[in-house]
Amino acid sequence: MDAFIAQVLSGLVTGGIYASVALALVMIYQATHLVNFAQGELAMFCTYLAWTMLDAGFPYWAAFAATIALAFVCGVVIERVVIRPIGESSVLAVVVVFIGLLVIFNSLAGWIFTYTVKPFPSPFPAEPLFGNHYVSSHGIGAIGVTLVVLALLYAFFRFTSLGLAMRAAAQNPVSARLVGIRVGWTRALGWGLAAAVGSIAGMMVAPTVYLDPNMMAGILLYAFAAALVGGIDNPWGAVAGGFLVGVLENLLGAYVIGTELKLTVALVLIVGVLVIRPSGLFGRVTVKRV
Amino acid sequence: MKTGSLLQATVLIGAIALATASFAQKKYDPGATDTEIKIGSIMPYSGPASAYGQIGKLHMAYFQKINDEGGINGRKIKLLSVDDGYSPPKAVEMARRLVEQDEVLFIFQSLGTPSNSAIHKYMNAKKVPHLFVATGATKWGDPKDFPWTMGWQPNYQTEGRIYAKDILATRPNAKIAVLYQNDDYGKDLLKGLKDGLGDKAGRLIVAEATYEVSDPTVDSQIVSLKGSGADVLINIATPKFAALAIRKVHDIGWKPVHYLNNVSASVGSVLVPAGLDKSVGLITVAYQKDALDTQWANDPGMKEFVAFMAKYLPDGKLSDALNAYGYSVAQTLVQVFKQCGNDLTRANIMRQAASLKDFQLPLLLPGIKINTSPTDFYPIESLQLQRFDGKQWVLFGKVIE
Amino acid sequence: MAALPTDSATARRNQWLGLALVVLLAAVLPFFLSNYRVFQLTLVLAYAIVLLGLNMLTGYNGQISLGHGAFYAIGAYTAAILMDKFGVPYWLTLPAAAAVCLVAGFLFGLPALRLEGLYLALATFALGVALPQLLKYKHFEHWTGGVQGIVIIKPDAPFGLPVNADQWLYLFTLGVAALMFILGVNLLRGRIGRALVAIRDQPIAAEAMGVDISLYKALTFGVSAMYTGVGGALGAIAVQFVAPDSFTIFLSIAFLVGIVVGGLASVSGAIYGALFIQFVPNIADQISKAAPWAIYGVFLIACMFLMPGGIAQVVGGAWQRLRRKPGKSV
Amino acid sequence: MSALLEAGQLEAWYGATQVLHGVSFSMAPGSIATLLGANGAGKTTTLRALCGMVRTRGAVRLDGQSIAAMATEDIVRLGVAHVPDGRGTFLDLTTEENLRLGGYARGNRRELAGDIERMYGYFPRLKERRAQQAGTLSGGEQQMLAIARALMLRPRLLLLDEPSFGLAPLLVAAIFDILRTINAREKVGILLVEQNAALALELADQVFLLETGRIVIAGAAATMRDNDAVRRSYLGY
Repeated sequence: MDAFIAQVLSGLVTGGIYASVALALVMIYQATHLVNFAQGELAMFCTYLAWTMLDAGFPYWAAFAATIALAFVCGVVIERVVIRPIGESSVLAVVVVFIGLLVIFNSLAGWIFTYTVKPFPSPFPAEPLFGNHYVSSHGIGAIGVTLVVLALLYAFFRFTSLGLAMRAAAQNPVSARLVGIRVGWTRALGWGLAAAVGSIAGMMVAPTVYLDPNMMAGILLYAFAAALVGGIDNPWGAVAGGFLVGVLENLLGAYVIGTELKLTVALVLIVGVLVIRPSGLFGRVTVKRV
Repeated sequence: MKTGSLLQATVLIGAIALATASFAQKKYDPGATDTEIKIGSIMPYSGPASAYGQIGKLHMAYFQKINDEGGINGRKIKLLSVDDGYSPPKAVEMARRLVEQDEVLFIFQSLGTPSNSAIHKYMNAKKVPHLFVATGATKWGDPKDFPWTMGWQPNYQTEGRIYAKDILATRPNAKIAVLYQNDDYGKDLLKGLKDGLGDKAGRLIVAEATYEVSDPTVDSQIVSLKGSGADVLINIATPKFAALAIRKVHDIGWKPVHYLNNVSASVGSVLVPAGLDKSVGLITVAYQKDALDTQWANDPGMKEFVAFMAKYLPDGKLSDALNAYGYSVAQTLVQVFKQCGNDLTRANIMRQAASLKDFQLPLLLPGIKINTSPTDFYPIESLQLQRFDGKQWVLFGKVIE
Repeated sequence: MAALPTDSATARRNQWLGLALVVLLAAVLPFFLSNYRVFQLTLVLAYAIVLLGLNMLTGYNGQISLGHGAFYAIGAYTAAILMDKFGVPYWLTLPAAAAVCLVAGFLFGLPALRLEGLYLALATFALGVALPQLLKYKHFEHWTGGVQGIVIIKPDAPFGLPVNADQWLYLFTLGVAALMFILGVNLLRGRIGRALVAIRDQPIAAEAMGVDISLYKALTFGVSAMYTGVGGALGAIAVQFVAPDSFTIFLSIAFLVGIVVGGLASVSGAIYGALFIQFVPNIADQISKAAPWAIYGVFLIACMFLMPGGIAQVVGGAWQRLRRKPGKSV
Repeated sequence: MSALLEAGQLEAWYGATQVLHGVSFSMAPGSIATLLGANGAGKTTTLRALCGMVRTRGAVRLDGQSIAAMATEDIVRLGVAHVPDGRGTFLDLTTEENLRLGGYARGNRRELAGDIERMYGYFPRLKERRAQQAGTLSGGEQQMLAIARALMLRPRLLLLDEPSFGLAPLLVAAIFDILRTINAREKVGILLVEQNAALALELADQVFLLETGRIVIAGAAATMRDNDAVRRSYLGY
């Protein structure tokens, strides 16, 4: 029983990691209706920026805030310089550009910061909360941060006109222009916000998995799966999906099929869920009238 | 030290004798001329294993140093190091390019078991030396079937057997849990361990768990292994995962006897990230000095290495154990060249590589020597156990052959 | 896009003549190149077959696959296991690989029917990630050789032909590629090709016109996988080695890059794309050892900037202009 | 006083194909004008060209200010609301969110709630459907929503592309009634593209007849109803 609880809790912690990256994917999807494969690498790169600042002696929260700001700018610049000129010519052309960005960020990080894993500090106490042996304080803190980001994102999309405009622009850019939305800017803004959310995820993930250029490679797949299982148009769903995938994967690996095939089986289950519920567990089913 | 220098002198004399003997007749195969020796190397500069590309960068820096000092017997070393992205098909393509198009004398330190497996047969069919491959798989020391292929580092199975021997000697009733990477390297080391435990393996090993390099953490595996009630943990993981495992073992309050494989014995890239306090008591085998280990701070060999790094590879980190590794391999190759003298044929390269006798290197642990023979294609076979005391590795026991 | 089908029979005959000329040129090439180059071109041909197959699915039918490396691996392993364990001659492994992949693709395509866009991308991505793990799973190890993979023997030229093994394999691959391309072109230019495009662009209208969308989509998946499997088998024979590490997700991504850079929904694009994925990484490596991927990434983005429609579109445009210059009426 | 809208030698292209070959007309403030023409004559393109949705050349003035080279969203922000063909509804958003978006460009939050209530006053059906996804509304409801969304801008000029398309005659009549009310009450100029010429002529003050990208006849609606050519081609009697 003790081991079972430990598996579930450690699954929740890894699930929190998937959830935080999934939120960045939801953000960019809401703003552009695309899934950015380079999102994880961008977050990784921003985390290196944070590491550089911390290494230079910045206080943690100053570096934290500065990284978010830098990530935002970085996202906006990428959209303006790289994505916009490709424009709406073809989704696959944009996907190829994403792949290009992915390898560029990965390679640059390795080149500049080397591939040696680096410890990344946590803002939370080193001692586990309440002396438990299951979860570190950072694990709990990171989940808390993810939930805060989730609440902010939800409020942003639900209650602000800008959030509404962003969703509208992603769904139907032509109509969005016709109600006066500057679609170019909502997209750039979406990129900026997604990068900012991603950088928070990066800074929360790095203390758990260590900072290295391949930090996000495995996580992105799970985050992608979590976002789709939960429903990519729904931040709550994405976070729930993250936790679900994290716990499911642990329990399958520990009790059902062993560790060798846990990724495979987890993915088969996820695809199975999508076949039965194509919009995800918590996604909105879109009704179309012809 | 006395015997050491005596041996070195003997080797030197031997080398000079060989050199003078062959001065009369210069013999070359493709890639070698009076002024240059052209060799090739295949490294994963891109792709999932690009961390190892550092070895290739070190080689280039080291041969630069050799060339700056006048080369070997007046010949400069030209290293063509190419990228295969850790992909076997690309490795085949690159090997063919190096051998057929660039006409290198041989291929040196191609990296990774899958890539080397892919070119193993080709190199031997072409009779081109496939020298000091950068992988610890056991199959590289098979002079009967593959006379043109030779490894360098202690192979994984040997390492596994040493852990087995130590466990049997110190804890005959151990309950062993194994964490290993689900690939050739993990399985090879595990096989060595099981072979070493012999018929007791089935009884002593109570739990096994694998991880994939795409896994974010190994938390779940460690929790499962702890749940098996094991009191010994064999940690067969690459640096990042080894560090994750060390930290998790400590954090969940598990206190097994923890054997850490040599691949991840680096203080800088594993124990520091894991936390030095959490690493106390780890046991590993070693053959090389660790650059961040304070006990070697005044060691002449280490100082030489540090000076080399500062001059030729200033952006390389001492904490990256791959640098020290690449340095020692490059030095071994230079020794082979010295022994070859002016007979730079492929056959002679293999002959000389297979006649390294008690050769010592500045970064190898005291007492560890390189020995090869026409029937022994494993250059380094001796290792020593060491335990981490919270600050540095402390050697214990004897050098194990 | 693909060269438009011309209406007159003469033009069509000229096209076939042109194609024959290209094949002929390609066939004499190995006698002027080093064996190493011949080997590289053999891989290009194998990739070209794969890209044509992927293009049917993604370019013509609009179903995105991020996991075609899996079918490539299945084809490669089918060939390797048949040759290594059962002593089947290499040329017989191709139909086997084709059949296995056709069935595998069709079966995967059935549930994937319910998935669109991103969801299909995830499902195929998952396939691409999971397959290498299945290959090394301990209960399949007996067949697949586990992590160590399988080494296979390079075939020699038959009937005492005066060509070496590399040249022969190239010529053999060229023959297979030509056959696959002819089949593919006929398929895509006919009723089936039109149906595929209709499903991509106007699914509802296509259904109303009586196109059985489900069947077509699943079949396209199967045929696409079949092409990929044949390419994989040829690639394995050329490389003489298969291992799980040969078929990582990067291979699948390279294929997708290949069809987009080469030109979506274009037959000739498959060849340009194959040349790109074979040679551009080597160029990147020559430029920088420190960060070859960064260079590769820059190449990718630059391609999409300069040729958002792919190389085939640019070449096609240039060709049209050249033909118009002499003032001949077409 | 200058015209509300003035187009001078307006040309437009889709890719390399020229669709408008010099369209010129002008509309008085607060008036209703209608563009008639056969399919493919360039009616929809004219509306698109007016608000910068296609590549154009020529002059467009709104209350004397040139808007020819402006981006669509900037033209909208000057008070030009456009209900495009296909209605341009945001299908995944709710009815109320669609309305909120209609007032987005005005940026005045305080007036927004009041305006939404005013729209519910014109179209009570929308109030019942306020929290429903717009994609689930019936065709007529979606058309009401599209018009209401456009009115949320408090426009000077409303461009309407076939508001009667696919709707039952009763519903069409109701919608046209509302358009007339809005025009009278809010002083909004309306430029209407309509298949149903009889209905359009009844509503409009001015008529422009478009043929292959050019205006061939322009005049007051009352006189047009008696024009033989118009009657034969568009009214069918």
